[in-house]
Amino acid sequence: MVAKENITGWSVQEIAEKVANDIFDGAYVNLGIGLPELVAGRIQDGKEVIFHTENGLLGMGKPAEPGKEDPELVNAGKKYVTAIPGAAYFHHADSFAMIRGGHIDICVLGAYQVSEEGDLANWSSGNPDDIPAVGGAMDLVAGVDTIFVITKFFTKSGKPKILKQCTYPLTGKNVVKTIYTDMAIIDVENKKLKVRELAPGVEFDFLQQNTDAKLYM
Amino acid sequence: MVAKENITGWSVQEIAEKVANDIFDGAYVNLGIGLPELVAGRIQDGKEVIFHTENGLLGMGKPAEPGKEDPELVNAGKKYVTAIPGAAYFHHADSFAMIRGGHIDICVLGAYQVSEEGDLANWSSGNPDDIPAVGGAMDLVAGVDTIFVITKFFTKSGKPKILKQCTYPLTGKNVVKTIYTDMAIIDVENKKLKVRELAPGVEFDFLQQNTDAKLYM
Amino acid sequence: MINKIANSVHEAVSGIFDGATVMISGFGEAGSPIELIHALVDKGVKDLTVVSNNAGSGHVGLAALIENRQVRKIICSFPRTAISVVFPELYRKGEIELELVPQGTLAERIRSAGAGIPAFYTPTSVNTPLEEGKEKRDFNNRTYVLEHAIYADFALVKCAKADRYGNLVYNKTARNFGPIMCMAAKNTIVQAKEVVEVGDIDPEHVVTPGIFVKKVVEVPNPADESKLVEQERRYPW
Amino acid sequence: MINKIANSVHEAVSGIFDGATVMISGFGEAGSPIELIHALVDKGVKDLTVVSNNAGSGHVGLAALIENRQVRKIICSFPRTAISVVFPELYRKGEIELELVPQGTLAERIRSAGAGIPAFYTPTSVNTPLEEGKEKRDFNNRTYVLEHAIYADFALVKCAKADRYGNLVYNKTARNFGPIMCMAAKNTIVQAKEVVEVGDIDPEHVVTPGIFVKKVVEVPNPADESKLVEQERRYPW
Repeated sequence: MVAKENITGWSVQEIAEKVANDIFDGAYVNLGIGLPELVAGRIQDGKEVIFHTENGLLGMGKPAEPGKEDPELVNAGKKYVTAIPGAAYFHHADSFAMIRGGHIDICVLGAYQVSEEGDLANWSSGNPDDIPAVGGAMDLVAGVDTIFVITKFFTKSGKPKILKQCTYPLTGKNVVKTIYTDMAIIDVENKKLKVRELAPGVEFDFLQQNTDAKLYM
Repeated sequence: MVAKENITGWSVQEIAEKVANDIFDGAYVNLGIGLPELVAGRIQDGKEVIFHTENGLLGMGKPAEPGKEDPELVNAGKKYVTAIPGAAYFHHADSFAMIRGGHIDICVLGAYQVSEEGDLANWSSGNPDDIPAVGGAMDLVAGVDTIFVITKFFTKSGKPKILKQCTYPLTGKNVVKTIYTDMAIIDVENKKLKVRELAPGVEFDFLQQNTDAKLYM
Repeated sequence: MINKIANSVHEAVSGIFDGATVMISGFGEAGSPIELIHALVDKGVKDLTVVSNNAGSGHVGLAALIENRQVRKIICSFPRTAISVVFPELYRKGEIELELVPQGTLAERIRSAGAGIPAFYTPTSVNTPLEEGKEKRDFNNRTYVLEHAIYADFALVKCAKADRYGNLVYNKTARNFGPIMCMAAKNTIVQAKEVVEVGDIDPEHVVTPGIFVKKVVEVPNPADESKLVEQERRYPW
Repeated sequence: MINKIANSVHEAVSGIFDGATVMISGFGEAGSPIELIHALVDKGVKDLTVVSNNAGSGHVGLAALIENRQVRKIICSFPRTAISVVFPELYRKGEIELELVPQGTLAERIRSAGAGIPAFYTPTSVNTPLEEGKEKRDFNNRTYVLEHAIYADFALVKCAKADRYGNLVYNKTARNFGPIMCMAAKNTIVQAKEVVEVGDIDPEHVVTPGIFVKKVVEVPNPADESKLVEQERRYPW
C-alpha cells in the first residue's frame, strides 16, 4: 500500500484547470471563496464565461491591480475585484433571485466534507465554540443545478473529506455533481461516487482504502 | 322633501378640490382612473405631492401636451402623461411593492358602491355578461392605509352609491376612509358613516332619505 | 462566445411550441413586443397559455394572436378596454379561458417564479370574490391568501437597448412587466429598438442583466399599436 | 415642499430609540454607513436588534456599536471574519444574541417586508440544521421552508448620490442590501457621498425611489473602514 505522503497528485492550479474544462462556453458561474477562486484564471481562451458574485455583480473580472483597489468593488470573499465590459450591478434580493431562481448554471464551492450521496458540508465544523456563519452557501446549493466541489482529498490532518456520511452540519443534501480533488475527479451519479479520472500515480484502491464511502470506477 | 333633480351640489372639480385639500404636503399619492385623475390638477400651490402610477412611475406630471404624446409614457388609465424632474421609473413588482408594502400614503379611487362600514366595490358589476377586469384596485385597497373615494352620490339612474351593504362584488372590506361626493363629504369612522360637510343646498335628511346606510352628523 | 442576437423575429420565436406558456410584456401598448407577437401569429403554434396584463386591442398584436385562435387561456389583470373586441367576444362564447389576477399579485407571482419562490402570502383579494379557492392564513392578526408562482416556457419582451450578452434597458413606463417576465421564463426573447456593443450600457444602469435573456432581436422601428388600431389594421395583413 | 435633507448625521439618527430594530446596509465595508453608525454610538441608545449581513470588523462601525453594548441581538448571515473580534467575544460569553440566516433568505425576508409579503417559501436550508423550527411544505415535489418578513424601525444606508426627494443611486457592489433595506424600514436614513439637485438623477437610473427614504445626510468623505481597522482605530476616538 502506498503511503499518502508519497502521493502528490494534481496541484491546486491543475485541479482548477480540470474544473475550468467542465465549464461550457457561455456559462454563468458563481465561484465560492478560496480554492474555487482559482478557476476564474484557468478558463480556456475562446470561452466566454460570466462570473456572478452574490454581493451584486454579474461580469466579475480579474482581481484589482495593486493600487487600483476600490473598497466598493469586492467579491463575495470581500476581495477587491474588477468588472468586465457588459457587467451589471444589482441589489442582494435580485442577486439571490438569480441563484434561487435557477439562473446560475454552475457553482464551484469548497468543502469540509462530501458524502457518498453528494451531501455537502462546507459552512460549520459543528464545534460549539466556533462562530456559526453561513453566508450564501445554502442558497447556492439549493438554487444552482450544477454544484462542483473543488477540494483537497485529505484534510490537513490527513483525514478524508469524502465520507459515507458527513459528520459536520450539512449545507445541502444530494447537491454535489462532481468533486474535483488533487487525487481524482469523482462524479456523483444516482447517489453513487464514480471515479472519472485519477491523478498521475494515484490508484483506485488507494482512494478506496482512504475513505469509508463506496467508490465506483 | 327636495327632489334630487333640483339639487346640484358640488361640481366634479369642486369635489376634486375637496380631496386635494385633504392631501398633505409631501404625500405620495396614487390616483385611480376617471374622476380621481382630476385631483392632480387641484393640489394647492406650495404643496409638493408626488403621484405614483402603478404601471411604473413615481413623479407623474401633467397630461402630455397634444403633439407631445409618448406611447411609452402612460398612466394606469393608459393616458399619455409626463414625468416631473425627480421622477423614477421601475418595474411592476417594485411598483406594487410600493403599494402592498404600505409606502403610498393616499389612494383616491372611484366607486360603484361604498357600504356603511367602508367596504368598496369598484371593479365589477357582477353581471355575468361583463368581462371581469380588476387591474390594481384590490392591491391598492389592501396596501394603502388611506383610501379616499371620489364619486357622484347617485348613479346615472339615480340610485345611491352609498349603501348599507354593497350588492356588487367587493374590491375590499373596511377600506374606505372618506367618501367625497357632489352632495357631501362623509368619513368612515369606526365602521360608521359621519357626514363631515354638506354641499350648498344639501340637507342631512335628504341624504339619509336617499340611502339605506345609517348616516351620522 | 456569447451571442444572443437573432437575425429575425421569426428566428427568435422559432422554438415556441404548441401548449407553451408565454409571458408577454406590456401595459396596454407600452412595452408590448408587437413584432414578436406577429411572428408568433405567423408561426401558428396553438394552445398557448398567455400571461399578460391586458388582452389586446383592435386586431393587432396580442388581439391578433387571440383572434387567430392560438390562445387557450389568458392569465391577466385587465382584459377589458374600450378597444378590446377580440377577447370579449371569444370569452362570452366560452372559447377562451380567463384567470383573472389582481395586478400586483400577477406581478409578484411572476417575480416569484424568477426568484425561486414557489409561493407567498399577500393581503390582496382577501374578502373579495377573487379569494375563492385560495388558502387563507393569518400573520400578525391580518388575513392573507397564499399565491403561487407563475412559471413560463417563454417570455416575449420589448426593450429600448440590448447588447449581445442580453443586458437590457427600457424606456419609461414601457419597462412595466418586462424585467420580471425576463426572470420568470425559461426562454426570454427580447425585441430591442437598438442593439449596442457590449460595454455601451453602464453596469450601474442595466435593468435586466443578460443572465435572464436567451435571445435578442433588433426591431429599430416597432409599430405603434394605437395607430394600427386607429387605422383598423388587422394582422396578418 | 419635500426636503429630506438632514444637516448632520446626529440629526439624521436623532429619532432612533432604545429597543429599535435597525437595518444596516453593507457587505463588509462596501456600503456600510460608518458615519451614521458612529452617530448612533454617540447617541448611545440600547437594546437594539441589528439586521446586517456581517457583524463588523475591528473596533469601528458596527463592531464599535456592538462593543459599546448597544446591540442585544444581531440577525445576519456571516458574523465570522478574520478581523471580527468584538462580536465573537461577546457571543462566546453569551452576551449577544445571534439569529443566523442564509444570505439569500436574509435578502428575501428584508425585501418581503418592504413589499408587504408577510411570509414566503424557499428551498434554502432544507435538510440542514438551519431548517430547525421552520414549517416545511412541498410544492411540485420539492420541499420548502416558510420564512417570515423582517420588519425594521430604521435602516441606515450608504449611497453614492441622493436628492432632496430621497432618490438614490449607489456605487458598484456597495449597492448590496441598501435598496431592500430602504424598502423594509419604517424610517430609512441615508448617508450620501453627494447630494444633488432634484432632476439631476435620470429617472431611468434611480435605484431607490424617494418614497422609500425618510432622511438624507451628505457625508462627502466617508471613512474607509478597512483602513481604520488596519490602523487599529477604535470608535469613539
